[in-house]
Amino acid sequence: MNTIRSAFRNPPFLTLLLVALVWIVASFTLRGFGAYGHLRYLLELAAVIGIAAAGQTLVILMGGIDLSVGAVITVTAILLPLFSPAWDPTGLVGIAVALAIATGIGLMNGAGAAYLRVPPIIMTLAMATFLQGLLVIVAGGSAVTVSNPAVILLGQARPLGIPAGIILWLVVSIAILLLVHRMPIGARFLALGANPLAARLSGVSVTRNTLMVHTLSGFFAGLAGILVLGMNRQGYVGIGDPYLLTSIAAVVLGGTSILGGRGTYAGTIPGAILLVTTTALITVVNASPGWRSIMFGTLILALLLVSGREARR
Amino acid sequence: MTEKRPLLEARQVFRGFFGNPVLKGVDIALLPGRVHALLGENGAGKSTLINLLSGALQPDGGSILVEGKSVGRFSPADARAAGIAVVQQELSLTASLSIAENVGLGAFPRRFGLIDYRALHHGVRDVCDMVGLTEPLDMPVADLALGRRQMVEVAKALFRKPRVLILDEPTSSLSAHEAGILARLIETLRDRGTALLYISHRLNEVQALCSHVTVLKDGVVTADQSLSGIDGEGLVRLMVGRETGDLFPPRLAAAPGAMRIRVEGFSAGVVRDVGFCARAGEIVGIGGLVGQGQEDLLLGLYGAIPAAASRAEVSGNSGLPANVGVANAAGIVYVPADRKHEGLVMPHSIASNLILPSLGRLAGKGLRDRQAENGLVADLALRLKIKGDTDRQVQALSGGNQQKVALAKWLPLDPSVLLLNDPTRGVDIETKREIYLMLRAFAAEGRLVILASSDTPELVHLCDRVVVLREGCVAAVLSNDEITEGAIVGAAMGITTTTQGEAA
Amino acid sequence: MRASSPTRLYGSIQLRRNRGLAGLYLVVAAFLILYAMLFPGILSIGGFSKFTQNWFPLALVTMAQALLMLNGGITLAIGPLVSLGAVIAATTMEGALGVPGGILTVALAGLSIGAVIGAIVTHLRLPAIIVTLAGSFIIGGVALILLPRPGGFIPDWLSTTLAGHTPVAFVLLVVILALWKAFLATPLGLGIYAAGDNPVGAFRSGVPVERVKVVAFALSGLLAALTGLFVAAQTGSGDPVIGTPFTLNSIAAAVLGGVGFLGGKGTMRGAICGSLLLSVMINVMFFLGFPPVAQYVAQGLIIVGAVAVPELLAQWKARR
Amino acid sequence: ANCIKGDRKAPYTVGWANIYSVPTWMKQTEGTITAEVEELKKAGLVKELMITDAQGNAQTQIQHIQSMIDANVDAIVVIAGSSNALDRVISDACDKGIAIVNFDSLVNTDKVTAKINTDSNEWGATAAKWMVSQLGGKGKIIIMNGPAGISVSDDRRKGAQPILDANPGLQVITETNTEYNVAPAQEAMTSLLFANPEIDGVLSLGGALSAGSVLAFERQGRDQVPTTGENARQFLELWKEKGLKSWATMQPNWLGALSVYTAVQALEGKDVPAFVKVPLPVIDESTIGSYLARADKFPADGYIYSDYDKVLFDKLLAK
Ligand SMILES: Nc1ncnc2c1ncn2[C@@H]1O[C@H](COP(=O)(O)OP(=O)(O)OP(=O)(O)O)[C@@H](O)[C@H]1O
Ligand SMILES: Nc1ncnc2c1ncn2[C@@H]1O[C@H](COP(=O)(O)OP(=O)(O)OP(=O)(O)O)[C@@H](O)[C@H]1O
Ligand SMILES: [Mg+2]
Ligand SMILES: [Mg+2]
Repeated sequence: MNTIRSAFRNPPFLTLLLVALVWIVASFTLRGFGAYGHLRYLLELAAVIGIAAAGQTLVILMGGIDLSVGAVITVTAILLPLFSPAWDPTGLVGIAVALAIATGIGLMNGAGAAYLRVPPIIMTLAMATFLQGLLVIVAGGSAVTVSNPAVILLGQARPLGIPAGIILWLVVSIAILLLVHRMPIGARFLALGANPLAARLSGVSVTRNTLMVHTLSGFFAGLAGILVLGMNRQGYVGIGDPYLLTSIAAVVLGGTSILGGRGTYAGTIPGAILLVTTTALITVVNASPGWRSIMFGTLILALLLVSGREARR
Repeated sequence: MTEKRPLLEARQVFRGFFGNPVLKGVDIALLPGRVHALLGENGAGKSTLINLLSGALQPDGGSILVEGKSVGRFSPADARAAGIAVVQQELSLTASLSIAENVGLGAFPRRFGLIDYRALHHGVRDVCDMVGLTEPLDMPVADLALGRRQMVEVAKALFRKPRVLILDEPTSSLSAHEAGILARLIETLRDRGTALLYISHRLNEVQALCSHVTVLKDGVVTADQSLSGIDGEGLVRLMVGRETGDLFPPRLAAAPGAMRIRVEGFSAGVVRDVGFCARAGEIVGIGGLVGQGQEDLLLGLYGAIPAAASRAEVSGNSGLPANVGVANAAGIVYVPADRKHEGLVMPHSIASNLILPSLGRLAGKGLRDRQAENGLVADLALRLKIKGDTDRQVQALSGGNQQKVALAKWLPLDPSVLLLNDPTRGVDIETKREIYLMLRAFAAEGRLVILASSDTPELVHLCDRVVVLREGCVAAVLSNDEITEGAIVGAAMGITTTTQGEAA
Repeated sequence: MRASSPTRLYGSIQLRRNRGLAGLYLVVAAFLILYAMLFPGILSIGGFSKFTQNWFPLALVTMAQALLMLNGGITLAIGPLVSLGAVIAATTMEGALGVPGGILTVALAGLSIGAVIGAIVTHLRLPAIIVTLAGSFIIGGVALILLPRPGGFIPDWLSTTLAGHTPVAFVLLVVILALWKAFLATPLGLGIYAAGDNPVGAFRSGVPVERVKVVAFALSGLLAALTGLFVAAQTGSGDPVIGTPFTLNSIAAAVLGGVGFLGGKGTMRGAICGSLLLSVMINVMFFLGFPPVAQYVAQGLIIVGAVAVPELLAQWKARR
Repeated sequence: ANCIKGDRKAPYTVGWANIYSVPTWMKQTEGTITAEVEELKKAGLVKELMITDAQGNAQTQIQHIQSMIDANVDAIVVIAGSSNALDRVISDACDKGIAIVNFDSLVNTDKVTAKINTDSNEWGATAAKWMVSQLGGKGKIIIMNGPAGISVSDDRRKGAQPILDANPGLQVITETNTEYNVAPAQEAMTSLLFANPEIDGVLSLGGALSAGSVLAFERQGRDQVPTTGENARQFLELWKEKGLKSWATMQPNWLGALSVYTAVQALEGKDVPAFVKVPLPVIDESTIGSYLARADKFPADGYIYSDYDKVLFDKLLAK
């Protein structure tokens, strides 16, 4: 009895329950929704949000917020083809370079936040602005198509019928869950998020962990960028934009406190699925754009009521 | 004395949190012109009771009566209207607002709907004079040291011209001087017919000020009686419910070991050009009025704020630790005074707080070792008598138990130097005794304990040496027989000139 | 430096609030001077009017955002609220209601939407950021239904009055700031700070914390909707998506002005300065002839710099 | 011509008030503008090009145009961030005798030197007609629109409506609104594919939308259906690769070059038409080859626009 009650107080579990509920109801009422292929597709879409939100979860847990996620995704998707040399038949070099760039951007965010003491929200916002400038130079400059085999494989392959993107998300999820719950660094992030001063006086290095968390966020945004590039076979300016707010929304819908210090990636996972599901539901409803927007907002609010209560502070 | 009608009463009040009963049918009656003491160990429910009396919480059962009339739903604003004011244990100030605005908050004088700053100024000036707050009234509270903020809190209560004044551990962060001002204030108010409720873990204050006592234990009243004819020991007996030994453990012959700290020309924060040294096995006290650089001295030695020294040798390394990580690695640990903001991660569990400093040490191959961690937590809880489930949030613990957690988390590091900043602030007498015993044991094990304290008797009875700071400089270094309350307070206030400067 | 005379208390408290803003003031002043050197026309009535008109909407939404951030909240619904305000203005003024009716409708819509969002956040204890995100979709949807494509009607005289060659917008800003000061001098207004900084303490001191929060959201909604009204007047019509960029810009300006996220930290004057910096920066970069790439890079640098430089200076001072 | 007052002399300063320079279409358009300016510089007609980027914010664009007025440029070329937000500042500029040429996304006011655009209504109507003829006037179609609340997307949709009304056999199952981008279009279309087992045609009113739709069909293993579209390189390549039945038109990027050219012509005292209607170039089975042959010169996520030269410009302005 007690375990059941505590499960219902557990935001990740609640969010998961909600996803299941929405899927079951929608499958019975909407044609085509419950098809295996459709649900699999929803998961594939959720994978991009989920991976982008992996870094976002860490940053939010540590009390910050990363507004450069969208820009990093775009930059990775745009730059990857440029850095995929023809002599590399696997395409891994291009991926490595693109990930290195994304990670580097994250590191720079971290350096700004740690050394210049710029609040993460401002640092990452400024970074997003820089990257826009970079895109003005890069975009439309040269004729490049994605011929990187590894990226195409990631976007299109379905080993055992499971899209590669979902597998990648699974791997990322395990890594992040391990990091948050089974590694010392996860506990340090949480402590810093809840009370940076007390954590610092307990020997937790603010500098090192700030650098780390933003670097990770950059890395995962880059990974999401590669996946989204593979899925669309073409990068374009603006490809990452939708993932900024959705990555934050997925985190919060998963019950993680936007103020930091409390939450888990286990909630972000169903949070991401919930978001794509809602979008898909709204797409198939035949209504005017205004009404669709209203329905989307109302649904988010309703879902939030169930899953995202802020605990009394 | 004629029989007076109680101004404020609680009758058979019940209150619990998340199903745990804290108060189980408590009665208390506050009479005008009487200072009423409310005693009980940490977590007995004292603060909860006053929250009920002041409308900050609603009772689950029972009733609150003002002048004999039962009030229904009672909000803090209603309580103010009824003349009830509280000096909270947890400060209720807004850091970015000025002293004047903080004092007036919730009770502003108005003119045409606007705050009447002129009237506010007069009113606040008066109460600030009463409590000896000489800071400019436009100063943001953020700029004040903890003790001064506490005085603002008192001024804030006085500003409401209360007929009932409730003080929840008002002296826990006050210096002796400020505590004296407060004591005289309480007497004045009592003589004017105010009903006062006084909560403190410092029993000498209770004895000096109060004439009646209510003792809470496990949510029920175990004593409600006059204090006349009861001496200090009787008071302790009343509170603890049994015979107790001395508060302070007996002093052993000091056997100082190797040099652990030697600094010269040390500056950090407001501390300027200080020199002193301390050896293993010693308890070295840092005394002085509140805010004379005690904290900066400890933080500087801990690598937490920028510090410089012309010569420094700390824990076997030459030079000051560059940051907290280096300090910890050298076996130096720090327990802050403000446990809520600096000592503990309040929303996290007791267990996570306890293992935070040892996370890295316990992890094997990069992954945390849950078993080892659980073992460690259980062991620490046992050793420090931290009761209950360690998965609870640490903010649900009472002050004393929080303090134990803040101290206990360092033990797995086997520290060689403990920097303690007012470790017994707001801690009940039993826990205090436990902490004192621990400090003695630390010293006996060959560790160095540096103890900054605002509680002068603590310095007198525990320390082998006391460094008294005044305006960031060493005003006196007292050792052995020189350590008396008079000498410490005198040096702190710059009155007497004891053996000056010369580092022992 | 004791505030000895009672009449001075208010003044000296206000003076103290400038602390920590000196750096920002300097940066803003430097930019303004640079701008005046590049374009002396700013010193004429016409130039000044146009410049302040273009700054005005950002200043207003920044106030709307800062108001909530000071109270420990945040809103992502600013942009759609601006759009909705513009749309309501452009659809009502033509009808029987006329201009006064239109203005009233916009104000009421802003106030009530803000209050509803505030009530949801406060009483249901939901995180403001995501409630306002959901709210932004709903409000944006309503704007699209009311006016599916740019259009509507704003009487010419209104446009000319508010956004002609006279500094009416600046005067309005001064009036709004004065009203804000007056509001801050009420117990409820100060309650915004208190409830943002230390909600439990404020509650125990008798501040009606929940009411304060709802009022903060309502006022923020009002300001955003009025911004929409102004934008509609400035552009002579309504546009259902015109407000979108204001959401992020309002946050950027407020944070640039030193307003923190956790509530109680910062000042409205700082936030206004932040918005002024963002606005004047655009003009200065134009007159310096920056190409778009440099515009982006410079913008990023100025935003980081305005926050980092004072911080670094303070650190450097502390080490001395 | 409109707005022009006699006292401006060559070489001129031209302001290009861009609404958002980051999207590839804009980048390419800017490319045609700078190329044209280079030409005009050689001819001694232009001395400087000032470029601003409002980052998608109509309010900022107003501020930029105001600054251009303050800086007293001779001509302003502008894509409006909102179809009427700029009206007042633009008429201010016109009053100052600045040549204002507005293209692509148009303003409401007529106080401009020239407006240059293709006809969005015609865009939608022609696309719908093609769809009717492809499907023989009978079948189930999905309409893909650009973002809601934007005039261009609204106009294209409006243009299609009369044709749809005239052909009741063509049943519109559902519509979508997404950004003019591949990923959101693909996402939306995929959901619709699951919900609708029978789809006979996709009336896509934007280039990237079509590419997204084709990709969605492909990834779900559905047979491709007749799809309308634009000259987005990715779509044209998919068209060839998948052997689609398609039709495409375009909003030529050289509208930018034409606008600069028009402004300078007007400043030089030529009388330019107040509205230059650029005919929609059509890409079909017969012409797609010639477009793809030039694909290498265009960015992968860009648009392959038709050729242009001074002769074409003069012809357009002569009308
Ligand atoms: N919250 C704070 N308040 C005051 N000073 C601070 C604060 N945080 C950091 N500092 C200052 O910044 C310096 C570096 O702090 P930080 O917490 O980054 O150290 P660290 O991460 O432990 O050290 P390192 O990066 O060398 O491992 C400290 O020495 C201190 O002076
Ligand atoms: N908001 C709360 N939520 C949960 N438990 C609480 C809360 N407030 C108090 N408690 C619990 O109620 C009990 C009584 O707390 P209270 O603060 O009244 O003790 P106290 O007698 O004032 O102790 P101290 O001397 O340490 O101040 C404690 O066990 C505490 O854990
Ligand atoms: Mg450091
Ligand atoms: Mg208490």
